[in-house]
Amino acid sequence: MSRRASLAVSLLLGLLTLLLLWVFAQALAQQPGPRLAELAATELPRSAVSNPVTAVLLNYRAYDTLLELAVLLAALLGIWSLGAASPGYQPAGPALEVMADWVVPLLILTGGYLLWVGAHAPGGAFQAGALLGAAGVILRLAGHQRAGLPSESSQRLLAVSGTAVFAAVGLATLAFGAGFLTYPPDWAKWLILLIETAATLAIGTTLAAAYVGGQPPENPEGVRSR
Amino acid sequence: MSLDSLLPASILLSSLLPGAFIFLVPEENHLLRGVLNMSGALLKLLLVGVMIWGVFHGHVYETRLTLAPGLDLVLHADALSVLFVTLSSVLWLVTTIYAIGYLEHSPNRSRFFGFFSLCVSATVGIALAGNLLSFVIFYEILTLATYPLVAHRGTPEATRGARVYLAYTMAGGALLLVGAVWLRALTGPVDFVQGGMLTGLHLEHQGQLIAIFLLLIAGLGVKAALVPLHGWLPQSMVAPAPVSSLLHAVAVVKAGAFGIVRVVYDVYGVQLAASLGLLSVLGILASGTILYGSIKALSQDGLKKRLAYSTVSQVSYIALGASILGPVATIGGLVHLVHQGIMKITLFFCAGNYAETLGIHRVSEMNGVGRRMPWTTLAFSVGALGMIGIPPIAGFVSKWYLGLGAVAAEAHWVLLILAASSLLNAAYFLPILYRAWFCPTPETWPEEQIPPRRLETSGALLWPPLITAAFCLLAGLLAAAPFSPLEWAELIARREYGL
Amino acid sequence: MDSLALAIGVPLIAALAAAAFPARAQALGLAGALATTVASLQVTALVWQQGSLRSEPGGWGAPLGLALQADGLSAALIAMTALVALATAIYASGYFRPGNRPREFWPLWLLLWTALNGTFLAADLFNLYVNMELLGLAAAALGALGGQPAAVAASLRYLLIGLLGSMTYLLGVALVYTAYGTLDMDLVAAALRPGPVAGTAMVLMTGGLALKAALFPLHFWLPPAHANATAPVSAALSALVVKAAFYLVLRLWLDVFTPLVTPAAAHLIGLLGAAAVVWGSWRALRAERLKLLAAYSTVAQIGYLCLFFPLLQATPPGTAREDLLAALVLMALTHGFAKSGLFLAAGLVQQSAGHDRIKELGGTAQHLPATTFSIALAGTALIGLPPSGSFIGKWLLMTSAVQTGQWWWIAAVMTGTLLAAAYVFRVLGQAFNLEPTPRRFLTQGRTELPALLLALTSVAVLGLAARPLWQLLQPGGAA
Amino acid sequence: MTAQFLFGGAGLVLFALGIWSFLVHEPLLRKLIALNIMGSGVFHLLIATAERGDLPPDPVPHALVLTGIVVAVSATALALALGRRLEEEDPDG
Repeated sequence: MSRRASLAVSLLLGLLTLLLLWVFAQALAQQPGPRLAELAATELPRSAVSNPVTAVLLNYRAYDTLLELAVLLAALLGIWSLGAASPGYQPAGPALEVMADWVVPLLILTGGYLLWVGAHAPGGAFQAGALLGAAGVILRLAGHQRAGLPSESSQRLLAVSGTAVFAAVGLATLAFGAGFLTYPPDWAKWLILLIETAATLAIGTTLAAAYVGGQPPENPEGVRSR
Repeated sequence: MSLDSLLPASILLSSLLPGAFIFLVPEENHLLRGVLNMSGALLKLLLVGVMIWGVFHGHVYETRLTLAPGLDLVLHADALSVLFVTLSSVLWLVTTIYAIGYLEHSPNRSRFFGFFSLCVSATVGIALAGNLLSFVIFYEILTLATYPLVAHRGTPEATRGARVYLAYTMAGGALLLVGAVWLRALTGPVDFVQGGMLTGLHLEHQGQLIAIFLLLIAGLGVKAALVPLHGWLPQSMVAPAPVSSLLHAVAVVKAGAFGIVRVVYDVYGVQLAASLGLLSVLGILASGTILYGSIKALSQDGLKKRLAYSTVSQVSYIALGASILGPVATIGGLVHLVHQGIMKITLFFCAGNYAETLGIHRVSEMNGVGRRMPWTTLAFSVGALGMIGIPPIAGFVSKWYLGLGAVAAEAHWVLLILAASSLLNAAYFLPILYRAWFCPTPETWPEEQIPPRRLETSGALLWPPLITAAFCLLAGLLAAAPFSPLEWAELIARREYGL
Repeated sequence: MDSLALAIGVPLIAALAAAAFPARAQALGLAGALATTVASLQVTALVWQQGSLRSEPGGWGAPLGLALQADGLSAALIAMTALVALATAIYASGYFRPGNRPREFWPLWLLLWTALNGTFLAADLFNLYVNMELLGLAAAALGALGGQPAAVAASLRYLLIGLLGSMTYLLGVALVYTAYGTLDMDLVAAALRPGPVAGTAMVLMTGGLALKAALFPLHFWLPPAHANATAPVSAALSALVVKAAFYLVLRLWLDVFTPLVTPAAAHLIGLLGAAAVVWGSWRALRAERLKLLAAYSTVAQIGYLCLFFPLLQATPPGTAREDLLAALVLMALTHGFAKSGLFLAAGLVQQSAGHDRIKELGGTAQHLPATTFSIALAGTALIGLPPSGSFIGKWLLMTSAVQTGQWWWIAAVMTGTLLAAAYVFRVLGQAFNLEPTPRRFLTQGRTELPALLLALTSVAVLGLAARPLWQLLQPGGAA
Repeated sequence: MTAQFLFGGAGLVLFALGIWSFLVHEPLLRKLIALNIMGSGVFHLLIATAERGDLPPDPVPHALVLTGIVVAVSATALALALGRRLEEEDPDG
């Protein structure tokens, strides 16, 4: 892009920013009241979790989250469709190996904690899954070709599991007459935990596999025996 | 749904369905293709016979299919549609026989006959269309179905001719569509009504009505080859002879001329069109075309080209008849719809025979061909003399009524046009006849393909022109007989003018 | 049973199955396609009976929860998606050579279908964003499936542009939530006050969607993406994915931002549409490759749909407006069937000839009569000649243009029609040549037949039997 | 109110900067970062909207942002994979 064009773009975007700021001020001034906050708080006891964000994610707007897991899966399938992963990096030096040996279990443990705590405090499947994914990234950086993940067929099952459990719960509630993704009150807590667990595994697997960046190698070299 | 409402659709389907199946027939299976072709043609003729009888006795046949609220596809049989349907069905049968003979060893026959049947179906649809929307639909389908026939040979000239044909007809179709939509938006559904659909009420939109009329005539004028919209016709002569015959005698140019008749009589109504001053516009266009076509025909050496310009000229007699106010001229124009068809198809069959049998494509190669191919040349002579207007051949009847109508309407200039045109007709047809009958036979023919045996050429090629030549004679000799084209044209005129 | 949830759940489960068991991806995929078709057509049938459907996944209801909603418009598009996607799936099962591609194709294909149904059924502005991202990612991944650099590059560009559109759309959604405190379309529509906030949100959301719908002049990414993908994917991208974005623009303008749709705004969309018709058709005429031609023709066809906006705006509610809306849907459906048929046929031509350069296709056109026939039928519908559905659509469009005094749109329609005739017959002219006569009409039924049936639907079915569409679109249902 | 405006306004500035960078810069990586910055801007705006002073914040925008982040990560990952595939094909381009 030429200098003059980029200057023009800058100018236009400056004006756009001013306009947007003014509009945002107007929007705030419209005072729509508490928006959905009060409603979300009042319904919280019926949502089977006490963390309102988790209630929104896995109960009020669970269908959004189901689709979001599908987005994640689509990205992974797209990455795999592009062919084999590149070989990655040199095997790690001893210092990194030792660090990985310490950090990875810690990440997994923290992930498990975040998953459990998500029901009543900030945390949940996404945070937990992100930590698992990070563990995978560290393993890959440390020279593990498959980022610590099992074979491709198992990876597929793991990556699919989050969406699959979620969708299966939804269809099951539908089959029992409660409506799609409408949890029976007695079961809600356990169903949400089940979904979150599967989602954590799937998100962790998907993030790590996406970091590998292609179809995982069949017999990866550099797999360290543990 | 009664049987009466099924009849128009059945007539359409009697060629449409065989046509669709013919596409699927394996190339080698001549028998199946022939059976499909002939059974469709015969069945259609039978159904048309029923329809003639019924319409004569005042039956109403109408098939109606609602495409969208307020948009109906209507097939409706009135006297005018029966005239055109009959012409198409009879000539389709004859041309099918001719085409089977003509294309005996050529490639892509399943494709050819498939589109051939579609083409006839579209023509029948045009004839039976009960409102302007249906007319436009079949008019456009006709364009689509004829394009592959013009391009059929696949040579560079053929595809070029087809391209020119398409460019003209698509542009014409667009004009027609705009005119039809405009009229629809102005007045609501445009049904064809004897005596005219528009009434005095619509005169408040006088300016728009004139503009719409011009759009419609321009759109129809492309297919009817009104000068200056005729450029495609000589170009499309590259098509195989059966296609030329059908395009010139029945399908394309006739569809345009028939559309002009419909618009003048059944949409605007001839009185309203006259009061808007539109008939004189049409009359001038038609006269100009008649003279221009004839003059161009004089200088053509290619036999089919000469016939093509002759078509340009002759088809405008129909528009001329429509442009003169009064029932007698109407009769002249309408009867020419049939007469021009049977005469011109005869001429094209014969031209095809000369080309197939002896390789003759030019007038200058026709010396003495009358002695080698007497029957073909006899048929050719009947057609040519009819075109000039020699009694008792059909063409004379048309010109006689056009002349009488002009006198009745006190449009004396039309007589001049008729006289000039007849002289020009004579000037470009008589030399051909002279060469064929009286000039000495050359040593060799350009490319003799069929040796003389019992018949001068193969039977499938010889019988069709003889049959149509006989029609030309009979239509003139028995013009006063019941169910003759003339009688039927009088019936139409009576109904159009409410006499 | 909640048919709306099933129309999304069934393809999703099928996609997961095909992803989990790659060895059986094709069988699972085909079975899933069949089941999804049944589930989708059930939605259409129920809308036909009841006029509209609504269900609330999670059972919370708006505004706290989410809702799925179907009316005649969405039901019509879902039915089209089902039939086009089913035919394309059958085609794909015969088109891909064994190897890696089938197992990658099927799960993504079914995810794409999930997202399409989800988009047509969504009643929540943020849920639409997630659906569109699923659609965009699945489409980009499918587009790159061939692996040729041109396809990968085009898909990457498509993905980035799609993301730009989504982000812009999402900013509009955020403004809407800030100002009105709800995301449900009906509730937003009820709360909406014309003013700078609503106007900016509308511009942002429309702009983002216009980018995804390839509305002129934001169409530049479409031709390479659609022309370089494998045939079944091109068919879905052109026939369905672009339609989904267009559907959302229509939905927002008709149902959410109704008070903001001024004559000027509608005319702007109309003007862009007219430019798209002329420019897209012109570029299609100049295209040297068959699939590029088809892709540019999509740009033009989206333009036709945009021409309806100023007319809808100028027509007061009533029969005339319902007719116009039905004509719009009819044109969209006709294009969906015709364009998918055309791309599938073009894929066969490409596979048989090894290329798709129009000037050198003579032998192939002659060699594959059924495929050439499909191209001819699809071309008829793209030109808008009778008896195709788009002829009726154009007829009603032009009638309305005369009646509302906006006759200038007729000029755009006729220019587009003539240019379309020119580019379609430039291809068809190749079929007439001196190559040997083909022995049979149909040579490979599994791939040729779906293309032929799609093209035939756009011409014969939508042109002659489109009346049920009017009944489907009636507010109270047909029955 | 002021804090809300400042936080959300910063988001809008980020959004505009993202568009700017997307339009002006050619390399894939910069375009992707630009898109992510645009996304962050929108998320900022949503978080600002959630703020309610002393009351607990509105959880809905928070959840939307979480969903948005995962979607953005997925898209970025796919885009990077596509980009790398292109680089492998044509190391110079």
